[in-house]
Amino acid sequence: MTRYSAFRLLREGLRGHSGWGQAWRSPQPKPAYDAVIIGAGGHGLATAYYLAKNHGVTNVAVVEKGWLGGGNTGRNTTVIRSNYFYPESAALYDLSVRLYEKLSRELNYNIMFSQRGMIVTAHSEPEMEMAARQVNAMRLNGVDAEFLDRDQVRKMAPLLNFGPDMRYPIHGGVLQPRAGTGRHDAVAWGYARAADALGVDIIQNCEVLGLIVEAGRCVGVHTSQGDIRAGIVGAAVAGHSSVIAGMATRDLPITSYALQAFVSEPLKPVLDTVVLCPPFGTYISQSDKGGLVIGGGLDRIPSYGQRGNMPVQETVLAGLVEMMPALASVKLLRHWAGIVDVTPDSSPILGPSGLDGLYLNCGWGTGGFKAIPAGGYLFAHILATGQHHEISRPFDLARFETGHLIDEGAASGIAH
Amino acid sequence: MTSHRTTRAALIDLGKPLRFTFDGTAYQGFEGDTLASALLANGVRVMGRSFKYHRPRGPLGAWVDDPNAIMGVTLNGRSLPNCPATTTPLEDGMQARAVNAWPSARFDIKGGLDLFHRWLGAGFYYKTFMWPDWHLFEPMIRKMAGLGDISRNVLEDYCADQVHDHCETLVIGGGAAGLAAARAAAEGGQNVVLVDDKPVLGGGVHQLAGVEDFAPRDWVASEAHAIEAAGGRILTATTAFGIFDHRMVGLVQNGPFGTAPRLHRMRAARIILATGALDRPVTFASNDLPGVMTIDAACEYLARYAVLVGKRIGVLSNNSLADDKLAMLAEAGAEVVRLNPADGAICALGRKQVRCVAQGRNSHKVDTLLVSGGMTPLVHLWRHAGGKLDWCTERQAFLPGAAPEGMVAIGAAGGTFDLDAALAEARAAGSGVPADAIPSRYKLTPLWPEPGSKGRQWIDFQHDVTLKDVELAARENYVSVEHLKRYTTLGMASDQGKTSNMAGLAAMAAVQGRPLPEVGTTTFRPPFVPVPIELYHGHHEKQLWHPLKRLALEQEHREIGAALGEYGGWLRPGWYGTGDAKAHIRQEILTARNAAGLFDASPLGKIEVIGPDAEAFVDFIYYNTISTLKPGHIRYGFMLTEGGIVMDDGVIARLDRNRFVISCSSSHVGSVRTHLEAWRQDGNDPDRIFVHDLTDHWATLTVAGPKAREVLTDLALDMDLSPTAFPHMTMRETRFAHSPLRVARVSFTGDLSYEMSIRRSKAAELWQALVAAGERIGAAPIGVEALSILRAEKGYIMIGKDTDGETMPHDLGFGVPRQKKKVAFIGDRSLHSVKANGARRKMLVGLTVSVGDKALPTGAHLVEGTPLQSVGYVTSSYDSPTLGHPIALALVENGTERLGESISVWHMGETRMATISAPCAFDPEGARLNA
Amino acid sequence: MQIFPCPFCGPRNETEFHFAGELGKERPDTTQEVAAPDWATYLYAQRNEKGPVREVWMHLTCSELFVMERDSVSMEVVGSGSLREGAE
Amino acid sequence: MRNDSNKWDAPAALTVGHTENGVALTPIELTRQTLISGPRVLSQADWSIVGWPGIAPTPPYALSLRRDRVLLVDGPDMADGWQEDTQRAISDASDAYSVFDVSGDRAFEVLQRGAELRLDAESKSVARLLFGIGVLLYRVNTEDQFRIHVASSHAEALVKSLKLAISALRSAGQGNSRPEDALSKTS
Repeated sequence: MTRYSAFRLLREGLRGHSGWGQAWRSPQPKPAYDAVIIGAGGHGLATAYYLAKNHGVTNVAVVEKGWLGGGNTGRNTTVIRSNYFYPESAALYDLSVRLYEKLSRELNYNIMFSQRGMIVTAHSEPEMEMAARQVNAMRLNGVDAEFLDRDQVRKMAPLLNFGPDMRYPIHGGVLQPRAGTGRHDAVAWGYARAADALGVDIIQNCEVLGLIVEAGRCVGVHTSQGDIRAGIVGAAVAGHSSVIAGMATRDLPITSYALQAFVSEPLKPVLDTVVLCPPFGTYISQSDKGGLVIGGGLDRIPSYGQRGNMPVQETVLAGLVEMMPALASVKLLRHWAGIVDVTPDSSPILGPSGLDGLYLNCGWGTGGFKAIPAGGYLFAHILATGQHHEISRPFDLARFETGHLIDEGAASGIAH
Repeated sequence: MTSHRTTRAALIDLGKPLRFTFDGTAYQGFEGDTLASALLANGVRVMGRSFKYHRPRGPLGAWVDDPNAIMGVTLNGRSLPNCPATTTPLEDGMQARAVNAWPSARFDIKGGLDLFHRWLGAGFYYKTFMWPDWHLFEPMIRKMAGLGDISRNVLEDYCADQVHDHCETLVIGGGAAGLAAARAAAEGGQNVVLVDDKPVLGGGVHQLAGVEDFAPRDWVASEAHAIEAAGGRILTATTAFGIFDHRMVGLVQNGPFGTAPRLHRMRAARIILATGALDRPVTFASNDLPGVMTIDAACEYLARYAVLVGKRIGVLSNNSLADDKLAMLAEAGAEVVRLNPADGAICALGRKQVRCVAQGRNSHKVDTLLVSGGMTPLVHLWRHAGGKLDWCTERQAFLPGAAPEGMVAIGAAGGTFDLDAALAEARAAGSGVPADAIPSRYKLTPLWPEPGSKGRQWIDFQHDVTLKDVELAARENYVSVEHLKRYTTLGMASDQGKTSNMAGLAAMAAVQGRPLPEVGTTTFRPPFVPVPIELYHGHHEKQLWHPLKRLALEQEHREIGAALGEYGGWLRPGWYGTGDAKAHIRQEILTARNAAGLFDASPLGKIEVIGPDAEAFVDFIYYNTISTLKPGHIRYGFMLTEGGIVMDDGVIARLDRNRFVISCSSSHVGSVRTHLEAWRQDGNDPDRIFVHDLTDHWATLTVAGPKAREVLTDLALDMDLSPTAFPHMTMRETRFAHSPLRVARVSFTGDLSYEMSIRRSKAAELWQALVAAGERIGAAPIGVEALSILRAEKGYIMIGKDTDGETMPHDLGFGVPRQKKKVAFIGDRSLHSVKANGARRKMLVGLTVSVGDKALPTGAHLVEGTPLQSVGYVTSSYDSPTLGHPIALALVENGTERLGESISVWHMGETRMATISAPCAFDPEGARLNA
Repeated sequence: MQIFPCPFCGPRNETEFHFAGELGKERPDTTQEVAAPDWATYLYAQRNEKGPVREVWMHLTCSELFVMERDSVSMEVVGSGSLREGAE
Repeated sequence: MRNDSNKWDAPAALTVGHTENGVALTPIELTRQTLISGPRVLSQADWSIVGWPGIAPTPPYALSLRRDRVLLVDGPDMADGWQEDTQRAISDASDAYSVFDVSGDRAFEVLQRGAELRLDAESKSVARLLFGIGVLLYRVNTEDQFRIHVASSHAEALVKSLKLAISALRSAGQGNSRPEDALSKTS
């Protein structure tokens, strides 16, 4: 691996950048690996990286139907945060934020985690009471949180509508100062490059067509590049988790929906933080390039079509104009959609699939990007040890039988 | 002055001169100009600076394809950022400024950045800025990035009109093919709409010497008239920006500068795509110099705006379409120097504009260099709709392949570049009568980027992506087309790669030695051109955004000084009176406790369940057993989700054997109605159960307080009000003002209370009677805020406030049906899950504080252990005027087993103590309730 | 903006409809013992198929609960039928 | 605590008509509206059944709402509740809906701002969403007189939307470029 640094960049600049090596190889699949991970998105690549780094399991293949990082990792709105209510969620997502904070230097790849804070606004007295409940919960969970009044919100996000005819007047909000955004592609590329350097084979354009099941155990995958046997198989395929589970004739508590995102033309800086206004169902941040990155709620129709639908576009964007009317004339450059895997409690599923040898990392719904380091870290632990990590245990599939759902939306009204 | 206005007849109105400025300098143009054409007419070449290196740039294209000339424009006090000069119609008084340049595009102080370009290549930022920390570098980078600046002021009346429309045949593109197709379709009797994104129809037709023996303008006019005469409609200045599911086409219709465009949601049974093709730029050293332009753009400037882009023009073309066009330029007075691509790579020379073009050892002094690398059909919309693309080797382009249902591509959009063939194809598509295809005369020699060649060869002009960047991406194995795009940012600029994507693909193909089609294309995403966010917003604003429901008595409440607010989707009186709200609320509570409060409870649900199976149905719907309820009686109960969570609470009354009325919470009426309808039809006999939501028919007025009976007595209703004849939890039907009146003895305050429902149109009469009767005994209207405290004193819950998404009925002290109810009901099995039976359930309790302590903050957590762990939270907390001390409700783990225990209350880092108590703090024996 | 066919009202805009779950969910008889996995399957398990799907939808303006067949990738709607006739 | 009385317009006098751009919005007084549900209400042909884009006759007429429900307009008084012999559930809903007529040459254009409407797409039900609000929409008397029943509590919002749509017709008249306009710019 060519190490990246300012010095190296300086030197390469002087010799036409001829010395940079491949960020990752394009290997042919071997017939067998100790572990095969389906899906070279953020979670799959991070899993491979931590398997190699934390557990010394380097004989690993990550198989990917398309190009690495091409699913939701490369389609999201790049928000990273851990403003959760339940201790179980806080432990999971704050592990992720803490790993993200060190990730650029750990991977030697600048993922541009920019901790400029995230505000969730509150628009009535009852919402302020819920916000207080949320801030208290976060602090008790050991996560940074500040309770903002109207003036403090205004100071941080002056673009918001503070006019008298604002449909949902802003009373205040919850700030997580350590939240922010990262460069989504860089997360995938950084993990890919680091995993590759540790010996992991990342095999792109390799679609899993079926599972190899022998004596009731999953021992590998049939792929478009041939059969690959594996000591253990982990699936991290987000919106397509049901498709993989279907190969094992199992129904998961997952419904796939399109989630849309939007980016505007680049503007000089106008917005420093991430802002989410729940009653409008819209959130926004400004990327380092200057584009406003806009997101909202799920489409209303279960879908595997990676494109958005007009009614939701209108809801999200109209909501944006209501919350920040000065953006009405800003032009939209592009919108797109990813397929997200939504569970009944909007919390992820980590752990055994029910088929011996096959493990799941899925159900992240609309919030998988922020969880990539933790998802990979914990999934690697599960694959390497066959056991849950304390942080992943509550997210086992078994919770749907015991009733121990972790439903953040129901607890706090905070959207995922 | 190299570029200049000629005397050629064009589409501008020389009788209407327009004044404008660019970067502070005054110029003149004409009606019909774009900002770009008017500037070119004035000899201005440098119209912008590139995103990264701040390189001087002039227009490369003449319409939506141009990546370079981006301006902030102000007119009549309205400023819009990032306006493409090539598509912004000129208006009198416009002040334009190049974005990303200061003080001007011509002299930009950041121009020096270009000197450092060798360190700022593709993805350089991924390799550095990691030590000590990204946050150190980011602010500077953010400031450097971005294009235009927005005014933070809100534009008044900037509101998009939004319409729905439909047609049988939608023709997108008003060039030769589009016009001919629309005419044929309209004359064939179809309902046709033709849209064209330019203000003037005709597409590239105006460049031609003639069309079918007509002068171009006459031909365009006659086609347009024929379309309209046959009943077709034509929308100009209207761009189809996206095709969505089920052939819904988004059209943006632009008006004058500064006004919001109109959105047409056009549903088309059939779509004819006649969007034309773009002339591709050619990749060579310094191909970004102002003065380098596509041939097609130069001809458009001449044909539409009478602007000749240069005097001595070098031309490099690899295809047969260039010849006719060159004649037009020569005719207008340009000296044309042709360069043959076969003679080797060319190189443009100059500083802020092209001065010379070199090819091998030859060099030619030119002031303009026109290039054409072949035509790229505009297939964006085809791909939005799910159409496939096929690579055409002859044309060296991706052409529409397998068609989406109901869609066809014609003319240049379909790869048919010859006029006669395009017209024949268009008429066949429009009329549905097939025609023989005319063989293509279009010839070209592939001319793609050559890896390893010298100089800085620009591929994405706005984003400053060069051939070397593509080579670097390949070297580092970012070879997938999406990786290439994302790593180099190629195609991600505000033009979305209209000119750069093909060059980028070709470059990657060449670097890797792969056939171009194997590299693939990136996804074409809407919108085809940038559209203002307002387009999606329209009139759905302010009061019309989730509009509140209005009470029948709103006017009456206003007249007596109600402070109205939003409560559960309704606009309701929060309290009455101006000034100190808290004092008013306190007084209202005391009135309700000492005399009676008059409360407008109209938003309470009134959903009737009617039919022979109604009894069994409500038993299934409710947690509680309802079937044992006698007519005229009322029961409090819960509806659960199948997950066993409390979804709504409220009372249900039995009107007769086959008829119940459900009084659900105000904000849950819609969801309860849907819930009932779904279960009625799924698993029950829908012919024997009917659900009538009559919430809006009935207004509901409540009299609550110890003197409530006196108020009702005053109304002289035909009924016995004595507690024995009309006890708590019963309902009577009578008449008031000749209308049916339902009186229910239910209470949400803990005092004697009558809830009266009357048809909406009679509500005012009843209200006035109540107010008059109330005045005599000291009763007065009370608002929602007072009621919230009154009910909390009694320990009555509000779903969603005092419960959360985990609360089950046994957490609220209602455990019996869970153990005893024999028939199936929604959520029953979930009430016995491991978690439902678990030891640490959060249960509803009250909290009391020491004498003299302030009320607990709502939202505070109850904590235990080290480190502190949350075991619950305060859900409602008030100073109780009735009791003279604070009260609170809370959800606490195992709460009901811990009555009397002391517990820590934690809020924003501070801890207080409270004692766990029963939720009901007022009249726990219920003497006042049953009075 | 999709068009869904309500079996009673005919084709209507998608905004008038609400997704009510996959077809084929049968409520266990809860007056008998229901094993936790069976209840969890009833409550939560989804086929979530990629491609042709059969789902239950509600047309909110007429409250009709009906079965719709469509493709979850192409968004093409194949048809719809009354829940009373079409139940599995 | 907020007092939003001034933020929300006092309910416009819903009893007063409004005419602009040749389109009239007129409040309508009906004597009775009755919800009638039952397995055979559509086939028990006591009244003429009105669907979309049907033109209702002189009252009484029955608006077809669902497979098993009609709203009887200006019908006779009936007792609320379950009618065993006819198998009908009956409720007086006279005040549940406010009623308006939108009429004029361009009335349909106004309505098209609120929904994807087609006159050539028949529907058995008159119930639909208009400007996102549930309404009953059909025609009375003539081709361009549209009648709307809207839940009384939402009448204020619907009227506001209709008025905005009626005034938007003005700009639409100017914005729709015709080829003459487009080519008149040529010199």
